[in-house]
Amino acid sequence: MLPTATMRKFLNDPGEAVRDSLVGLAAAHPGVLRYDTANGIVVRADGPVPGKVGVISGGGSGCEPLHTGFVGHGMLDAAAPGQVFSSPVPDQILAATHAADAGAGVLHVVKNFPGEVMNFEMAAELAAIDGAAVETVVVNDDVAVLDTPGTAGRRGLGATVLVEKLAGAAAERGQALDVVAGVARRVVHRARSFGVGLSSCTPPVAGRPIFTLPDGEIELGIGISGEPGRRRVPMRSARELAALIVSEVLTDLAPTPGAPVLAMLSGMGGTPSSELHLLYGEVDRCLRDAGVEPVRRIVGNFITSLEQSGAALTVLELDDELISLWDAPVHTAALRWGM
Amino acid sequence: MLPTATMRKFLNDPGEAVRDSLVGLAAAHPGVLRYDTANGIVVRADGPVPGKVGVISGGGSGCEPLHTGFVGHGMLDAAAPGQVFSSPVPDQILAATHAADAGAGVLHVVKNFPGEVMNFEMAAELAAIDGAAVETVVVNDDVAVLDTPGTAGRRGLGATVLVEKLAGAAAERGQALDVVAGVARRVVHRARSFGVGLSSCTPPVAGRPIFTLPDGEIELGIGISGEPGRRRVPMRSARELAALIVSEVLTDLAPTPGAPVLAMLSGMGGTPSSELHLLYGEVDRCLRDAGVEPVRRIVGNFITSLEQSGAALTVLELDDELISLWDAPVHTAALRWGM
Amino acid sequence: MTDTSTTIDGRALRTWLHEFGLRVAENSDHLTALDSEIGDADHGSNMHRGMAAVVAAIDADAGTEPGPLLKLVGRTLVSTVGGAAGPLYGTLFLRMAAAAGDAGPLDAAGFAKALRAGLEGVAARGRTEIGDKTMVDALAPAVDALEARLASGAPLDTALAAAAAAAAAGRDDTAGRVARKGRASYLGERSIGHQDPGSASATLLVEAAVAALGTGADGQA
Amino acid sequence: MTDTSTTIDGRALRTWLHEFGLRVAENSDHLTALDSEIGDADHGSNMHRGMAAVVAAIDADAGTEPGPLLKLVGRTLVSTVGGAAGPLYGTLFLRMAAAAGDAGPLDAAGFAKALRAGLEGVAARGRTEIGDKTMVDALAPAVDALEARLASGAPLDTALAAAAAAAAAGRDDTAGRVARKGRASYLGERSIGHQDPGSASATLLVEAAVAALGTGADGQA
Ligand SMILES: Nc1ncnc2c1ncn2[C@@H]1O[C@H](COP(=O)(O)OP(=O)(O)O)[C@@H](O)[C@H]1O
Ligand SMILES: Nc1ncnc2c1ncn2[C@@H]1O[C@H](COP(=O)(O)OP(=O)(O)O)[C@@H](O)[C@H]1O
Ligand SMILES: [Mg+2]
Ligand SMILES: [Mg+2]
Ligand SMILES: [Mg+2]
Ligand SMILES: [Mg+2]
Repeated sequence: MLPTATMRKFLNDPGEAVRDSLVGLAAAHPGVLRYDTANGIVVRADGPVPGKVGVISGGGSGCEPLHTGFVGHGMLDAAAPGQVFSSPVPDQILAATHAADAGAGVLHVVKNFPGEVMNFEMAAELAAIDGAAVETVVVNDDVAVLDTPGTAGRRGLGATVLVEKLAGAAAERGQALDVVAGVARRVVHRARSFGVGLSSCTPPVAGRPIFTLPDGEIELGIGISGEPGRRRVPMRSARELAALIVSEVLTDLAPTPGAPVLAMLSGMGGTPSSELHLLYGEVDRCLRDAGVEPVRRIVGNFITSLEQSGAALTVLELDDELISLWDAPVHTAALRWGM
Repeated sequence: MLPTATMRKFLNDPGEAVRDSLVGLAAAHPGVLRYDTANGIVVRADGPVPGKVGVISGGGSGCEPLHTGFVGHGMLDAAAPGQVFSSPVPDQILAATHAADAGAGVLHVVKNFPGEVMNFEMAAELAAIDGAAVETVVVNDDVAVLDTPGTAGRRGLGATVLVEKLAGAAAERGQALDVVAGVARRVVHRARSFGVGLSSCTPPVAGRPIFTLPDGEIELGIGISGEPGRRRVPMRSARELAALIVSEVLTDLAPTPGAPVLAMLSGMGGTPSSELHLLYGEVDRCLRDAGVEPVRRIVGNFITSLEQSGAALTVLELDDELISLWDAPVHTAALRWGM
Repeated sequence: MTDTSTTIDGRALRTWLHEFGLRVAENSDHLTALDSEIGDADHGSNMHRGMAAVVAAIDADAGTEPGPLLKLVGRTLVSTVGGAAGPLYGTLFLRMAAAAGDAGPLDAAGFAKALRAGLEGVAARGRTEIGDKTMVDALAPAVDALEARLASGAPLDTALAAAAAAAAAGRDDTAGRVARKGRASYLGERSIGHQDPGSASATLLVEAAVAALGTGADGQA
Repeated sequence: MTDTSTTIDGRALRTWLHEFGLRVAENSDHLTALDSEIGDADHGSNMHRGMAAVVAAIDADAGTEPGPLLKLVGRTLVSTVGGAAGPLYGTLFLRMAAAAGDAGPLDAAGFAKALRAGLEGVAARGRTEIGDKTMVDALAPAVDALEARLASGAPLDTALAAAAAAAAAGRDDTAGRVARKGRASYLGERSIGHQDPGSASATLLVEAAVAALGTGADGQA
């Protein structure tokens, strides 16, 4: 089946988009990761690393480089990619758990989406039967969603990338499972995110945009599936948007005055580097004006929604250990330094 | 002036888009580069490096990370960004030349666009008056354009990124100006590119897309300014597009059978990582089927047209020296490894 | 007096699942459209992929016992659907399988009991209550109606018809609610005015039961 | 007998440049639209930015000599326009400045000579010939016509009017040509049917001269 005429994407059969894309990912990064087609998972090329705690994650595809692009030295041991915007199934997560298990236990990094939580839960139940030691950390950093009892709670957004990097670095240093999980929980505790969508996106199988924005309007408080956000407002300047985003994030995070923070500005996939950097310039100023100092910064596409236009800010309050874990060497398809 | 209602971009005053974006770039990468606002150029944070040949480039903005995102250790010493899709002016190029000049001479990496060639030419004339030793290498790797006498010749596309990396590495190793220029010329000689556009893009000041594609049609043989390509054809599958692109590039390059090559697949800015990797998977197979082996691969946004959707392939025939220069450490905003 | 004349064996369940598969295929675009309004535009394709796999799996399987068959269905859904719907529909059938055990064909009451167990599994897995604007809002009233009609002596076909009507009413009610579970909950008040996609697919499941089981499941009523 | 009654001093040149600036501002969108067809949609904004800077620079400058004034114009264009148009229009004025030297106000023949020098500068900088579908296709016939009319004794206003008509005709002719220079050359045959944006702005430059210089440049003709 060819892409529909109105859908202009690099695509063969839309139903095989995820598989075809992972084949390409593996071809592009052979020293870093492998695509285990039988199990539908991506695993670290040199894994499992003897004695090391395994760190895995997974989620709906369409948010690349999350999670598959973060498999490699110093970050994830395996990733379970679902269909586009659909959680992976327990079989995949179980296979990823086994692929990452070198005997020291496995950390499951789970974004707080109903589908992901339930599929990881079922996989963890199955892994326990197999005798694997699994700890689960649920990431829920999205301040756009009300976090009240009886609801599904907040989505896991950009903090997921930070958890993967920082817990991954702790695991790479040979820390024990409870310590690695502790790092992950500290990050979840001290990170918040807020996203803005300037367009929707077109899942390959659906073949049309999830929603259409009227001229001059944008979505505030979006997630990572191209779905509408919390509210629709008129377009405004980058300066005004930055002020709004920073205020949403900091109000909820309530950082220690003068705290060093890591600021991650992730594009949603379709926003070019020039616009992201322009927005980052405004965000950086707003953060400093609010009395926090972005001592580590990262601007690019890290957690996305296909070709959606937009961006999300994640702010993490840092301490010395987190800074040192952040600076530790990493070599994945999408994040690389120190090696 | 606020962005027009129909233009949903992270933007303040469209006329200040380039400046605002560079402010953000500098804020995001303070250890790597500086934005010299007085001269409108981006310079390496720790430059000029005593005794080192300077390598500079420049061009219309809108193609980020080219060139400003490639300023840093092991690549460019300075970059002169023009207005969106307009060459920089000689004053900027001259300032970049002086900023990069540590007494060992300066290499000008110039993409073969009429505006860029003429502005660099005028700058080189002025630099010569100031006593600077300048060598110029013009990059013209675009096989979509006929290269006949009496015409403007081929555009400089993706090979520019490779020239900047490889000549930058040679300069970082302390090679002399003629050797560095020699590396650059060898790359130009052995690299070819071909691009495909699945949409146009909207320059901030123009406020509307440069062109609109009818449903189900795409542009073959595009450049890097969102302008129409060589011909318009019906949309086709990634597999068919890859075959076409690889054949265009290899027919012109005529690589030595069995040659090791570097394959760079650059998105045009609005195409997400998943699609690029999907296309890369097909490209990788086509290259191998054609008897060349992509021993180095790079997939991402390196030379773009704002938020255009599309991709361009660059193939460079490698030798041992080029491989070692490619693997040499680099630390820029957009390319980083080994440090 | 409850309906004991009907027996639901593996063949009847296969008919039900084929019917559900057909309805999901026919309504795939509609389910995805509903999910586009307040979700991520994949409920139709998720269910379609899952039910195609289920139909293939049960066609390839020769077993005649309800218990193992329902377990195969549940496992297949868990392994192919993904998203929220996979664990939820998977759990529904796995719990039905557990309730059916290996006691052979089910009578109407046994079928209702299995469905109740499935519903409880869904609510537990999803930590959902009725009124959260999920598939439970269609399933729970359907199981209630089925039990009530059977308890008052109605035959299975009448009881299932009432269950389907209750499911459809529950589904329609979701439009007026604020979502508290599932992705739609991220929209807060904006979810009001849109029908929950999972309640629509769950209604198809009950309607498929009317068509497949209602007139004497073993074909001999 | 050539027209020697007209003198073109700094004030007249300022009027010309103001006129050109106004026309560029008015036609900025049009120039950009032309550049959208076969280029990169920036010729209007490039020229607008440049001419705004030129007008500001000459307004701030008190000099009355044509040579230094034309040099200021050329330098300003080189430093602000960018793209292909910057070096080309910049070179045009820098070469005019060199031709004008510091000999004081120009007569009509001196003005034509300076324009010829400017045109040659453009062709050299752009490595362009007439027929390549560039601004030269408008400028070259304009200079030819200006020289021819002056040589046959016409006054400056008549000669400039003929030059403007020749520029416009040259501009219109570009639509039928395949571009060999400039970005439009990348389109090959696809460039046919579209007017060259640079030839359109160059025509504005000559038309501005008609309005500003044609009726006695120093205001005393
Ligand atoms: N916690 C939950 N409990 C019960 N049903 C739920 C829950 N979360 C989601 N659902 C149901 O799942 C449906 C969405 O399924 P689907 O679109 O396939 O998965 P996803 O939401 O992961 O994309 C919702 O319409 C809702 O009926
Ligand atoms: N080599 C050249 N010689 C003469 N004129 C040229 C040449 N290249 C381009 N031009 C002129 O410049 C115009 C385009 O200017 P502009 O759009 O401002 O710059 P760019 O092409 O760099 O975007 C073209 O329409 C053409 O008239
Ligand atoms: Mg989903
Ligand atoms: Mg331009
Ligand atoms: Mg969904
Ligand atoms: Mg142009």
